Amino acid sequence: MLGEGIVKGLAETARNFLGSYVSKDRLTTVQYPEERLPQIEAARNFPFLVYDGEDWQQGMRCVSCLICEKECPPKCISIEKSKDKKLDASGKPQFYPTVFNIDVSVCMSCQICVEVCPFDAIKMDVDFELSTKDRFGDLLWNKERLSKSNEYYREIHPTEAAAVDAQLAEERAKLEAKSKLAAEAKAAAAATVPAQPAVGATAEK
Amino acid sequence: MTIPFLILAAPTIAGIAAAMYLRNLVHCILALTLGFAGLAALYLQLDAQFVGFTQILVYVGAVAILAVFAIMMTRSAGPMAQPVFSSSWIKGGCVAGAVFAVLAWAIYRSATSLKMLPPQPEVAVRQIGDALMHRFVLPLEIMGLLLTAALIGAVLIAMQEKPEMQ
Amino acid sequence: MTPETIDRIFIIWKHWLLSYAPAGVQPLFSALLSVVPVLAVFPLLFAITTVLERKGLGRIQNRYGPNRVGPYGFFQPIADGVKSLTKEDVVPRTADQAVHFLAPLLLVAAAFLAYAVLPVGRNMVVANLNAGVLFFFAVGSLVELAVFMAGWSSRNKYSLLGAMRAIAQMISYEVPLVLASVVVIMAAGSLSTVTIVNMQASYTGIWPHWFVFTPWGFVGFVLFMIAATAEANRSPFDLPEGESEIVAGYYIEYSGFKFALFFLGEYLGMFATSGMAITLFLGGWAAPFSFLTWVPSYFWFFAKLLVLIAGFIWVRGTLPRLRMDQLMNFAWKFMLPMTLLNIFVAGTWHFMAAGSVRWLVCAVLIFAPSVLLALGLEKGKKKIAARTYRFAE
Amino acid sequence: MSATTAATAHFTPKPSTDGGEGQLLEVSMGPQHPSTHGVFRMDVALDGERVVKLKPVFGYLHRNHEKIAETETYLGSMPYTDRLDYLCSITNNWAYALAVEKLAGIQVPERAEYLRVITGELTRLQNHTSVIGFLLQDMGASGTPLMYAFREREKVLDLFESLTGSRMMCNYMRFGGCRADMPAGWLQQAQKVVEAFPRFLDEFERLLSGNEILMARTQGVGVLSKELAVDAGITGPMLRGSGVNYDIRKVDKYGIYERFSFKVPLGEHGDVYDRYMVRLLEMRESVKILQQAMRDVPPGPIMDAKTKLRGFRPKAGEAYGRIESPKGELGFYLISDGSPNPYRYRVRPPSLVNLTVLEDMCLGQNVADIVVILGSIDFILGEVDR
Repeated sequence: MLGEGIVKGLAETARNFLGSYVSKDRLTTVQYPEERLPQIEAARNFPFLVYDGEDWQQGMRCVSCLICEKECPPKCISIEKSKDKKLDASGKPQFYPTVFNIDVSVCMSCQICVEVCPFDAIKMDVDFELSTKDRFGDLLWNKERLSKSNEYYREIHPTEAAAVDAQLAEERAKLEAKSKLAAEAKAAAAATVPAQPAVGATAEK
Repeated sequence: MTIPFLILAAPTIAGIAAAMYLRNLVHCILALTLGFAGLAALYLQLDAQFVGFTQILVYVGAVAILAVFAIMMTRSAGPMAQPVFSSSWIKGGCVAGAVFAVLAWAIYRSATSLKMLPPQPEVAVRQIGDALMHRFVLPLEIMGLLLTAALIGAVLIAMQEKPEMQ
Repeated sequence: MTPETIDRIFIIWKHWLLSYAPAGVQPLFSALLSVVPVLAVFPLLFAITTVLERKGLGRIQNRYGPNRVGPYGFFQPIADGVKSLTKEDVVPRTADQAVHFLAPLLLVAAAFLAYAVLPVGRNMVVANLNAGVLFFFAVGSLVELAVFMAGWSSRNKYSLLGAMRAIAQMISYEVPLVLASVVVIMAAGSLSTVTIVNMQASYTGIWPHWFVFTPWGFVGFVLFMIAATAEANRSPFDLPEGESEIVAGYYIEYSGFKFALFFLGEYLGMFATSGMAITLFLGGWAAPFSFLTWVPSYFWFFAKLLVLIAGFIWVRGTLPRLRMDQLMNFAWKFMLPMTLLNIFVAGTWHFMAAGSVRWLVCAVLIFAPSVLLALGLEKGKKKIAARTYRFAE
Repeated sequence: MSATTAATAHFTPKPSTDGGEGQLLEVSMGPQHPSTHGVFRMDVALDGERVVKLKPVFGYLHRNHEKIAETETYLGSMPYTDRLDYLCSITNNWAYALAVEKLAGIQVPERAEYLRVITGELTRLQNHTSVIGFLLQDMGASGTPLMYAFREREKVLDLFESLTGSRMMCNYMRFGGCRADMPAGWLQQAQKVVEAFPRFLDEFERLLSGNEILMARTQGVGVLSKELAVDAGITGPMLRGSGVNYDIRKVDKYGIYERFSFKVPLGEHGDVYDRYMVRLLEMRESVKILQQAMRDVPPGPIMDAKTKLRGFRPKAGEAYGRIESPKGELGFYLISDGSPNPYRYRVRPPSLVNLTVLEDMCLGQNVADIVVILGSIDFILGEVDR
């Protein structure tokens, strides 16, 4: 019968019209600036550099190995490696980036820099409100702006951060054991064999 | 010759004149429509509501639209290349003058003969219907038959395209 | 104040204002006092309708709709108005400037003219014309001209296509529109809208004598509303605009305030045809039950109008658009025969004695052919049917 | 000339070239047109409203994808594949991962295979919902079906976000597995979405499948014959809508698809309605696959332990990996010369191949049918232009 399907469709829209007043399941809109969806843990939007401790310059994990710069598909990372070494959070002398810039407008949030980083120094942030009125200056983020504390990392990605912290702690413990062993060996061998450099131990992972 | 009549007659004449002299065909038709509308207003001024509204419905709503449609479908709507005055304008003028003379004579004659009649009461639609159904039923039927024949003819002309399409 | 006074309040005000005018200009002043409210009320209704439509469509689509300007977003039309007034008025260089300028004006003027014969309340009509219904359809045909002017003068192919579609559609649906209202004119024996409403404003018990409560009246009303939807270019007959096909149709090259005028004209046309449907079939300003007659008559008119508008919104939120040839088929192969048949049924009703037999005969007379016609449409050259599908393992 | 549309050019109707009586109106639909699904242009010649010539013009979105991939590492191309068909990034990832795995001979762990099937079929669900929504939008249904479709699609996208971190650019697969395991509670959430999905399909069918206007608009419109479909290399729901039983999930049985029981819906007439219905029915089958996969998903690792992420160098050779993406056969052809970058990288995009029959389907139809046919092809310009 002509019109049957039309009537059925009208009934369906009427049901949705009324349903949108009673059922939250139907009216899924979130009034964005006032309301927000709960933050999803796995969300990724833009990388940041993790630092341990209080001081971002002191605790920066990045050792300027340039792997992320090389692996970044759209090549949005630019790093300049330092000439000298500086003590990191665990008290080892390391290279550090004198310049670490990421271009927000080029980055495609693919997370490959995070995956390839051997030092767990770069992670993905969940903050998505990055828009700015300054087209050029504000979209190129420097080292200072990129740095965020490990506490912040634990806050936004608790599960992932716990795993990373555990792994780092394990590595550190291994390292300490190794250096203790080495120190003992050194003591035993009375400085005949030089101790293994610490950097190599971490990079082997 | 009252002032309202002049106010209504001026755009009517102007519209019809523009329909003749404008170069763009679509402009001509729009001007002609103005003329039709002015004519309808004149009918209304004479208290002939039914005729006035029918004038708008048929001439503005149908005839003008039909002409417009024909132009839209058949030719580019740009201005014509020929001059406005055709080469045989004298002949045309003669024909127009003759028609005008006949009409003027007829109107003059009827005007003198009708002058004596008392003013007619407003004609109700019901009366028109009655007249059509009783006194003028034969002409009405003949018109209906003619239009039906025209309709069938139009359908037949339109039908011929079909085998080509498939 | 008694209910009668409230019902007559606008007329009382008019007379009161009129008493201050000098005798010489009284007719002019009286006309002005009748016209100005129409020019004020219906654009206001347009503003309200745009919000209602967007919010209604939003709810149908499980969204909120506009809710940022003012309480519940009800000041949205003000924001829209400011926006359209401050926008640049772009006229294409190749456009026919004069015609391009005149088209929206003509459209709105024609739409407003139609309100002259709509009785919005008891004794509330701008002009009680003897041939009111005819006047309504006559000025309605002016809209086509405006649409053509807009489409042609823009010098854009989409707008030309849109204008061709619009004119073809309006001409085709004007025929069933007029024929559907003929049954009422037959029953009322008058072309005057006031007389038609007065005939419906009586009651048997609590039930009103609206024409929609007869077989021919009901079918006529449905057919009239379908044709009115097409006349107003509303979904599912919104081909002249055809957003997804010809972008915006005949007003593609209009911007700013002229675009707003088109919008206004379109909605005014919709209100006018709805108002005519109310006048012809739904008893105009008459109350739906005899015990509700104390409510002012104009309230009932606008209440009915809003109900019909809601129906338009509902249909728009549900149905996809027809195609041009299907639209034409529907007009000429279903609407036209049905309206003609309806006239025949109305005549039969007129000559049969009142009672259930008359009801039965007329219902059968109208129902059986409509099913046949619908089947003819469905089983035409291209059969339309639900299908079953096979599955491969 | 107005900037709003390109249609103002060549205003004067040209004389017909096909010897017919009428005059042709040349309309340039697009690149800015509401229904071209991106920047796509069609040079259409109309006789009245009938289409007599249609020339698709594309390339507006060309971004050198294949050449860029040759300068990237194998891993670096993975996020770029997301952007091919941006509605279904996961299946793009899958096809690319499959090609690389073939090239390097990598085994994928069991759990990762299940994850791939689950995410891949979820992708199919969300792609088909949005395609049907867009199709009806093009038909002029003023957004209602599209909004219902998007309401359901959001639920799938929420799942994607909590699994992969992004709603659309998932970048989820890696050579030898998947990037992230299911977080706690994800499987239950996904099961809930999948269980509720048939209810949405029912609602959708009540809303429009039986609608006379929809049937009139789609039945017998844009007919694609079986022979032409096969000759033109059409794949996916379009091919099955024309009645050819060809589904790479059944033909290749890639991944672990031979473990699931599901059927392949086939059309008969090859018109728009068949393509629409085939997609609806395919979603129901996808729900079946998802239910089986979610029931059986085993514990275990999600990445092949032997595959390195960094410094990935497959041995010299070539490989072609293909899957049944929601749009059709999506294939990646790779040649390796042993270096970290592919020597040659080529995409076989279903959108482009399916688009090639556009003119054949549109000729003789109405101008309003063009957008409906276009909508029923289901193409994404990101994949067509690459």
